[in-house]
Amino acid sequence: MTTVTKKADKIDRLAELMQTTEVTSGASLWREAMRRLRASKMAAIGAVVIAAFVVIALIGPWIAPYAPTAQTWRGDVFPNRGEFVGMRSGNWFGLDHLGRDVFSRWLVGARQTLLVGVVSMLIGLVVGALIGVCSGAAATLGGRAGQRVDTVIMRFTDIMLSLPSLLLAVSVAAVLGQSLTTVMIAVGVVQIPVFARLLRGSMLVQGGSDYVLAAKALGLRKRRIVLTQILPNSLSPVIVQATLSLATAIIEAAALSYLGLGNPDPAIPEWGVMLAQAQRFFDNEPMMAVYPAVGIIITALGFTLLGEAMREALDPKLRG
Amino acid sequence: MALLSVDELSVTFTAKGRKDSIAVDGVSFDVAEGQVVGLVGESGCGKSVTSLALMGLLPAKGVRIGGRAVFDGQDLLTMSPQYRRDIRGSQLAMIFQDPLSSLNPVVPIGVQITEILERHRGMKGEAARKEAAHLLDRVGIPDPARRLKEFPHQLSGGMRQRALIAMAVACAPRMLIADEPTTALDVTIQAQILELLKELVDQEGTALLMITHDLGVVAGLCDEVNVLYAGRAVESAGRRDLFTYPTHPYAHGLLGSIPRLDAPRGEPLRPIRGSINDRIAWADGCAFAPRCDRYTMECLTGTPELTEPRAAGHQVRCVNPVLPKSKAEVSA
Amino acid sequence: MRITKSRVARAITAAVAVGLIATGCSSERDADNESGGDKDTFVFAGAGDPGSLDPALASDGETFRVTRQAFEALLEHESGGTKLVGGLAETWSSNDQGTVWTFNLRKGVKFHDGEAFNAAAVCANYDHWFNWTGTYQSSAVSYYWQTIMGGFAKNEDKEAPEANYKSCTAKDENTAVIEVKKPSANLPGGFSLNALAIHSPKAIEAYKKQDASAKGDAITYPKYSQEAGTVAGTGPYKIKKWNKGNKEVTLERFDDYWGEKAKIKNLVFRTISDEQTRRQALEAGDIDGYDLVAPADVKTLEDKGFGVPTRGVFNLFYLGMSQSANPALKKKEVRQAIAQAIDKENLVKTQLPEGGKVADQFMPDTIAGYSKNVTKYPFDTAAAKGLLKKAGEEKLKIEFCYPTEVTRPYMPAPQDLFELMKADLEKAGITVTPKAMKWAPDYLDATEAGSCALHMLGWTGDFNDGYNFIGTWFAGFDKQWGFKDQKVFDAVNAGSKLGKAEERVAAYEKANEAIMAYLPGVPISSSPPAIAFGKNVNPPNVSPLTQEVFAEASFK
Amino acid sequence: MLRLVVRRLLQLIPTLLGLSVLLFLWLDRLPGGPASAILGEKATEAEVARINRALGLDQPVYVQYWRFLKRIFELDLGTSTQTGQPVWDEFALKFPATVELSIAAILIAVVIGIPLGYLAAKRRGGWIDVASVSTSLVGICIPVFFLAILLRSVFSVQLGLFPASGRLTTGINATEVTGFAVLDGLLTGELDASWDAIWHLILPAVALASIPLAVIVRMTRASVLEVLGEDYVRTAESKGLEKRVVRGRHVLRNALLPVITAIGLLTGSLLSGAVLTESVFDFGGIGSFIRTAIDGRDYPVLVGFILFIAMVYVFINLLVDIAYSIIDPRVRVH
Repeated sequence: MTTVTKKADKIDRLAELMQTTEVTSGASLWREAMRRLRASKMAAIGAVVIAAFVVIALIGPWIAPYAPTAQTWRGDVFPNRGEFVGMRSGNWFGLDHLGRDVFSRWLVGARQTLLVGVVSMLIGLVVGALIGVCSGAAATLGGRAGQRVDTVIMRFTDIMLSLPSLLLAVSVAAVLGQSLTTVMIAVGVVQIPVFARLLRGSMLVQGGSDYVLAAKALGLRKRRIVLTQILPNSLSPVIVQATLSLATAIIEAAALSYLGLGNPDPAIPEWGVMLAQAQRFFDNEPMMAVYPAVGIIITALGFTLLGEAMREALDPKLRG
Repeated sequence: MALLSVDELSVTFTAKGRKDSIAVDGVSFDVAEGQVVGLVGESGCGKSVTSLALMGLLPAKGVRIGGRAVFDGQDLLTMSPQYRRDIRGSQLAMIFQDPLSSLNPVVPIGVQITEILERHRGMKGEAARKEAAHLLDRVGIPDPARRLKEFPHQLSGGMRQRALIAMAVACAPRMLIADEPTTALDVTIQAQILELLKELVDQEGTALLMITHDLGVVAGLCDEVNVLYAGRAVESAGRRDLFTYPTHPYAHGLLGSIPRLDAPRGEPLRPIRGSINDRIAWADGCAFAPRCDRYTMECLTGTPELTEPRAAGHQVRCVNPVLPKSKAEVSA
Repeated sequence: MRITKSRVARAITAAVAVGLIATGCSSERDADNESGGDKDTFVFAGAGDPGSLDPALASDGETFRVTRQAFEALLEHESGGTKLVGGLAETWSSNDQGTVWTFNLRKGVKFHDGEAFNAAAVCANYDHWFNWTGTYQSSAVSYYWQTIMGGFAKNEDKEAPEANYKSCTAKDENTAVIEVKKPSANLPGGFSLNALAIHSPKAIEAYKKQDASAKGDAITYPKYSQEAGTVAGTGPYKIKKWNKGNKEVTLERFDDYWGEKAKIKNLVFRTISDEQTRRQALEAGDIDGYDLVAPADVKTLEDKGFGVPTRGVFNLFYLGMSQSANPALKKKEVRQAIAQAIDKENLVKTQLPEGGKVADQFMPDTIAGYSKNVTKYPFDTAAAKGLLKKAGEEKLKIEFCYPTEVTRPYMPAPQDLFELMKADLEKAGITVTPKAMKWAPDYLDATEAGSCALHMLGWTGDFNDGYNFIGTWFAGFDKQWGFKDQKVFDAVNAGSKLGKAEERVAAYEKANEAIMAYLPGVPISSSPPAIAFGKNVNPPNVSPLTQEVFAEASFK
Repeated sequence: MLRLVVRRLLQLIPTLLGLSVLLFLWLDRLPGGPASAILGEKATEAEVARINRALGLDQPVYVQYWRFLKRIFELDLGTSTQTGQPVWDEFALKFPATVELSIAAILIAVVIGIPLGYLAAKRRGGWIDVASVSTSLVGICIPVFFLAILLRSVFSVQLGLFPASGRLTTGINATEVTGFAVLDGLLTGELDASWDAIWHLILPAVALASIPLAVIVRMTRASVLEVLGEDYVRTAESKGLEKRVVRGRHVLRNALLPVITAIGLLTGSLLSGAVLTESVFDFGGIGSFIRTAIDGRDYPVLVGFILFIAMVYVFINLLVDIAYSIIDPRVRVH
């Protein structure tokens, strides 16, 4: 009886002691990544910025004091004499060259900007991913012919990449004529090769990995291998890229507007368009350009920060 | 008087947001001129960290080092970085585990050797090149002149390791630290490399600290052996003593877990159960206790002391060591 | 300021690259900068590259701005005005039908290449143009010849207009007679076009050896028109160098000029396409003047002490209506409603350059033929609503096209103008669907084809003849407007049949009244394109036709 | 080496063919034509029709394509419909400006970016790291044209330190040899001219450099971090080498490999940037030219340009590979 109790509390004591030393084995890559992500300041800042932006984008139109198109103070500004109205009570960001309330336009513009960013990113992502998957799959499982296909596709994505993205966008816009959708498509198209290459790349890596070989050895059907094995494991870099693309999309859109290819409809102000229009009066009324510019920069920064943080978190090499 | 005497060396990794993890927890041992000392233990027991600590190659940030390591009258752990740079490679050299990754892929072998000669022996140009060639020749690399111009990826595994050794001995150091020098190589090469090391030690009277998990290597090479477990020496003794009378249950287990020809047929191998991860902190008791089939309540009360239950100079850190039956009966 | 500038500049630059070069040039730099007084190079920035050095091949202002300094036509406009005066011809006359034009030429005029100017030279030019073949017959190349004189001796394209030019004869050394088949409203104004300026006969011979057409599938301008050397006129400056890389045409004073010699030795025309950049270049002292000043900058520049003389107005900005694109526009009430809905005053007051005027007919008031008693359609939103109700179009929904990425002399910032008008129309209860298009070709194609219900366009006159305005729109059925109204067409063409310019004036006034009675579209404003000059410049007389003669300019 | 070059050039041919087909399909979709672009307000349908006939644009695409191919084999890219000059001449005229600008930008980016990236990695988490990383992030996020406008109005208008436009002060005597203003000056000994050119280059180059700089800083940082963890660096340390040697020979030399590739891939983004900076500073390079070409439906120029870019791209990657094989022996052997 004594021996029993002895043995028992021996075990208990042992167990208890073993709790104290941490067991450092078997934390999965994802869990590790998430831990690192939560630790990183970059990610935190990025997330906050994005959150703020999204909130503004969502509620902006409702809290905007005036209609973005109302030329309420049309008589007060004289662009042809370089006379503007800066900050004043009621018009916190002043008036634009058509006597509209810049603050209201800025609030409403946030939503448009977000919209442009997200949609064009999605265009790039979806199309790019499709291409990427095709050639990735072809390369990993398609055998000789597959690799042919793959090289052809990649050659063209190469060329697309080599073309100045902006000119690509401009020429797309030239074909489609001016509209909001044009901007989205033009910007999206530029992203396509990026996603395609990326996804293909990581699929090739995965394709070479042991578990895929194993799956092949087990004689799984190719489609299943791609869908169930390779793809899920290739996604993380794509997610990172998507975040980063949101930033580039917003900037590219601004550039397009500067080149006069922005969304033409004045009813829906968009930061890029606002900036492009305001820069004409930069020396008379710089602030008019600064508000949208700052909006763009901060937002883009937010997405970039988060994206970079995610990349670092997922890439053990960059750990230190 | 020992050339290197390590005393209560401890290394703790401190990452913010995580618990400190103790890699080396008070290791002590001496190495005398011309002596070969082994640090043995399964991976994760802190032997490599010990070597890096001695070389001063641990990152400055996130690491806490305690204890002393006196090399030739100087404490390696506290000496000035510049002075350390001076003796590194010249008096105290190291051979690393994986020869491929340990050589710079984009720099010719020759340069990687001559740079040491330039640094420590003030040799230049042709002279340095000659010496380098001679070194390669000495470690048994054929056609050294050609090899000098080649890049690591152009050499075979064995040759790479030889090249590394050539670098280590380039300045005839007084002490060599070899960290698993053979694990990356296949058996026949292993033997050659070990042979080479032995020669060097014998010829130059160089002290050698041999870090390995391979008892075979130890048996073949070492005079003194320290068995490490979870960052502490659990048993240290002369080679012969250790192999004939392994006294700490862990050491006993280690030896028990390698097949022996002289064992009676049909007798099973006795592997140690569990892994190094199931352990408790030395502070609380014997870290090995969880895997030990001899442990008692006493094992769980504070760090066991080093004792010499069997013979002078044969130190064991265990409250109930493995002793020959006869004595056991006596004590009982 | 300049001194400090060059010193800091030196400091900065020295930091960036090899110091020894720095000293070498920065001293040079001081030389240009500080000695503004004896500066002998005048740099003027235009918005686009010239197309050729031969005005006969050109149809755009940027080209003429350059060639006008080197080439002169038989007739010219008075400096800073729109009145026709003698150019290379001291006096001129025509028969009553206006088919035979006699020019008494100026004596003692020399071409840049030393040739003497005489009647033979004049005819050499006109015959050369008349006998053009191949690509030269494309209207992209010989636009103005074709508008003024019709087609060629042998038209190669059946669609080319039939020739109106008959002959040119040198009655004597100094008398040239040019005959045309039918009277034309484009005469005598046409004789003043720089496109029909007189070149040295020697040069003409050289031209003939070269052809415009080239292999490949585009019009290649002949070599002579692309590099200085061959072309030779009689103007106060001669063209010295065309550096296409730096987008600069350099001209040099012509010392044997018959009239008053140019005051500044070298004249350089540079291309700076972006209007901000043009202004900043002037402010930074890169250039001594530039054209097409953004309205917003006029006051800013004046305040900083730059010279911004105001030109007389000679263009027209209008809101076009294509009745074919939206049948509602066939109703006069609707057209009138639109006309009254728009607050022209505000546009002129806030958007258009200083000196802009509200227009009440399709012709600026600087042109003979402008009528004081046309029907007026004052701004009145309420009235507009009423008219729409009357027409049963309260729910009028209409497409409004506007161009992007363009500024025209009459239309500084199209999108702004559009947004203001849109707001006005919406106040009157009209739903506007905006349609933005690239100026060229999308917008131009669309408006021409009459597929834009509402659109903004304008016109800058070539010379002082009413027909040059109203004739371009209302001489007959035109898809852009998409209406047939014989009354209007006849009224407009009445004038053009008359040989003598003076006689036409009355006819044009009638025409204007007829047009505004019908109201095919809404004339909005006439505004002068602003032009700016450096602080140390005595600018030339600015011209409503943007025909500045830089020989008049000088440094203070 | 030679084989590599030849192989690449051969690869180019099918690419270009495929590309040109796509191009023509694309051009076919482009609404409007050069005609009205040429004529402006003055265009009438009849005129437009006549010009299109003159340009052979009335024929079906495949005919045009065939003619195009034939010309290509004579290395003739046709004639610009905007300027009426051979496309080659136009390129010869405009490219130097852009190349000069891009090189300047890349230089700035490399000279500042690599050391900065290295420091950032060395002092990971230190203020240099934070500062350089965050500035480089901002560098990516600020719209190039806005940056350019800022620079211009601050440095040339407010402070009057730099010229606001162009490549050379007008009236400065500069003889043209290569078209590269800076180089010409040096060749002809007109040092003040090339000085003047540099002076004009600085602002646009800085504006254009913002993105490459950011990319290079972050690339360098990342790959230095990676290399610092490598065994061979530890080995080098264990040999007691001086810091200088360890840094140069063992860290940087390995760390720069990916950076070089990155620089190669920057060509595209550089040209995009060029379109914007050139139009802000009126630098008269290919970027702004191509933009007007698209607006003006200048087909020959567009086709020529895209083919040209494809070649440039291949060429640059060739350079990258060569550079690679010089630095990295592992590439050299196979």
